[in-house]
Amino acid sequence: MVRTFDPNLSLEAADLACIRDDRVLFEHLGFTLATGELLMLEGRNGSGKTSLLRILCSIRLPDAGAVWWCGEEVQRLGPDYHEQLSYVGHKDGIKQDLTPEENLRMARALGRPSPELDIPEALELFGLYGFEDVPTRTLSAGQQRRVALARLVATEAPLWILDEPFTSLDRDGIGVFESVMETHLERGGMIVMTTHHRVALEGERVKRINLTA
Amino acid sequence: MSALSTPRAMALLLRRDLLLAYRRRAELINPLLFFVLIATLFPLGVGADSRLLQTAGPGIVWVAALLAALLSLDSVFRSDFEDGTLEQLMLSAHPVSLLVLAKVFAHWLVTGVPLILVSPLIGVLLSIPSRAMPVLVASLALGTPVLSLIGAVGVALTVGLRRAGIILSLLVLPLYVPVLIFASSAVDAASSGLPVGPQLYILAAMLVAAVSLAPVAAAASLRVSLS
Amino acid sequence: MSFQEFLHMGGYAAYVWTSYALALVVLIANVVQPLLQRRRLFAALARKRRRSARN
Amino acid sequence: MMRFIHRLASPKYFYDVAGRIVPWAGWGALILILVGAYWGLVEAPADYQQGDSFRIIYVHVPAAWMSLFIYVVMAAAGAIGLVWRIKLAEIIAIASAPIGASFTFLALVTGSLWGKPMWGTWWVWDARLTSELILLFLYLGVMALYGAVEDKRMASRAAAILAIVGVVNIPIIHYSVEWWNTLHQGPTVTKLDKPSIAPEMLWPLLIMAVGFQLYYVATVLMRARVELLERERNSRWVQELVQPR
Repeated sequence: MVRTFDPNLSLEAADLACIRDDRVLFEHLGFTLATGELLMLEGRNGSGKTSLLRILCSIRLPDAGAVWWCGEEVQRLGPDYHEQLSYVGHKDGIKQDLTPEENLRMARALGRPSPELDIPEALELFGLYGFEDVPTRTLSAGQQRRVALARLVATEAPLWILDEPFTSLDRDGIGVFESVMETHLERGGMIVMTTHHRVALEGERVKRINLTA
Repeated sequence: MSALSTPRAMALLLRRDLLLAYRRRAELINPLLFFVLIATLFPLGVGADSRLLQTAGPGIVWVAALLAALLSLDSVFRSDFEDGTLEQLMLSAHPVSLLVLAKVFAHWLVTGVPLILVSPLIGVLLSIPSRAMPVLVASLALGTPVLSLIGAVGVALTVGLRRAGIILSLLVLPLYVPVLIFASSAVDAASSGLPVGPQLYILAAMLVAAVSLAPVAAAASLRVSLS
Repeated sequence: MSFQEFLHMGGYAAYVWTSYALALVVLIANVVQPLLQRRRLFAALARKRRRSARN
Repeated sequence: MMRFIHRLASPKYFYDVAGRIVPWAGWGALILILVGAYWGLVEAPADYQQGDSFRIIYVHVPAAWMSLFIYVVMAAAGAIGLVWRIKLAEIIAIASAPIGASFTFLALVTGSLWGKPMWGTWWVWDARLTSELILLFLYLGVMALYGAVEDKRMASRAAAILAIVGVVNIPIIHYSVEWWNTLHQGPTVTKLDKPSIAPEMLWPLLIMAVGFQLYYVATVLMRARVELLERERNSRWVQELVQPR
């Protein structure tokens, strides 16, 4: 029996603005995301997608507006909000000198460990079986990306915030990660992501925001 | 499954940083060499008169320790910033200030403790009398953690900058002045056989203050640097 | 007290007058600098406006 | 009251109000400084020990006071800006730094100019001069950090944190330097300390001090206004200000 997340979770943003080097990237941006929904951010390079993701993570302060998690402002929640989210950014966020297993162990220490998958299972899911005890620096870029993505399933967070997760993945890797996202949404998880790939997820649960428009 | 307790996460982070330092152990020796090198250069510059060295010795050891600490500071957050693990730390379920404390402690263990261990050797080179050696070691044991903690705030403020080195020293060195004054005066007093209690107590008080305040300031600084 | 004596400052003229002159320079510099910066900014903004008006 | 604060926090309103305060503070400062300088240079009697060289006090001491005062203001404004995210407080903090640094510089150089006839050398590791020198480094650190970070909003928050760290450290630094001084100097005559001062010497000092305060108010607002324009250059009110329709 697969555990599902609390169905009352929600991520809400209102009136967000981001100004960078006195250029307005976006303003008056808002959305609501409920459980089981995916939010796709689209837009040209430099349209502020990464900045928006970082605002949603609470790494960056918005120049106006606010983000709420279940009705509470995320800046005020702090670690209580971070516990609910996993972020995979431009940078993989893994240590080159550590093995994939050690990297995932640290990720589990910082967040909430997944009760369903242990570390070898998470690595196996991403086709890294047999690589768990070599230094990550010896792996290819695509494999390193897989380690970063394995963090998502090795920990248990309802909200995933992903910045171009498909970068340097091969077709097989893309397929694996799409099915992982599918499972996450079915469990009642939420995803906010940017990508230039066409994603095989469709339907009502996929929302889109175009920042260029 | 709920999140680990914060002390457990801190312990794991400490372990991770020590492991990383161990895997790059060739780099560990550099600040230490720097420390010894400065202490060797001073007598060559000012002359090897043992009376002169005795009066200047405590100050030289401490200035050398200060510079060695400064040199090694950049590594507290730099590599974590570059590979994105710092973001992951900021987004953890634990208070960032405590994770910072664990990181600084790890950094002190691999850069500060070796300085303390070789300091008697430097003391001999600078003709510090042997009765002052315990005080020299004690002053370093109390003082170098303060240097690491204050330094961490400076590094946290400059970690996003491309050329951080010179600015870092401008930010951090003035704040090191009290440690320098009390620590070298303790060693000085000990070599002339005077009581050193007050200086060491003040250093201990600075350590307590730095442990409680610096991680909070460093966490706030990291939040600014990453945004 | 004559003006000569005043300028002489009891033999400390160099120190006293240098101090006051320096104070004057510093005080004026702090007023002039923002004024210059303001002028530069206005010029830059006007340039930008002309550029965007042409397009 | 809250409404007033709220209105003051609006950039355009602040810009206008500050613009109205600047001339008053500026002219007031000019008058007070002129009166203080005249009184100090001409009216006040020469010191029976130091002769006329003591007249440097009327620049040195107010500048030293201001250097500390401005640092505290800068840290307080920085803290307000950080905690309540008030942009204007950030701007006040960062506009204070160069003014404070120049007062610190002035205090240092005049201290040295005063020390030369008194001690016979340009520089003595006197407690106050040493603290002042470290304070100058603290100011320069804040300014260098602000200049090095490209995103100005981020830069002012970083500088604010540094200023707060500095302000916590200033008493410790001051105390340790003083302690160090008594240790190494022995009973040197600390000429810069004046246990008692004749009232006819004190009055010009106080007038100068108030004049410097007003001067600070005027210049910090001038700087803050320019800084505000630069940061808000794309907003409508700045556009209208530059080229009214």
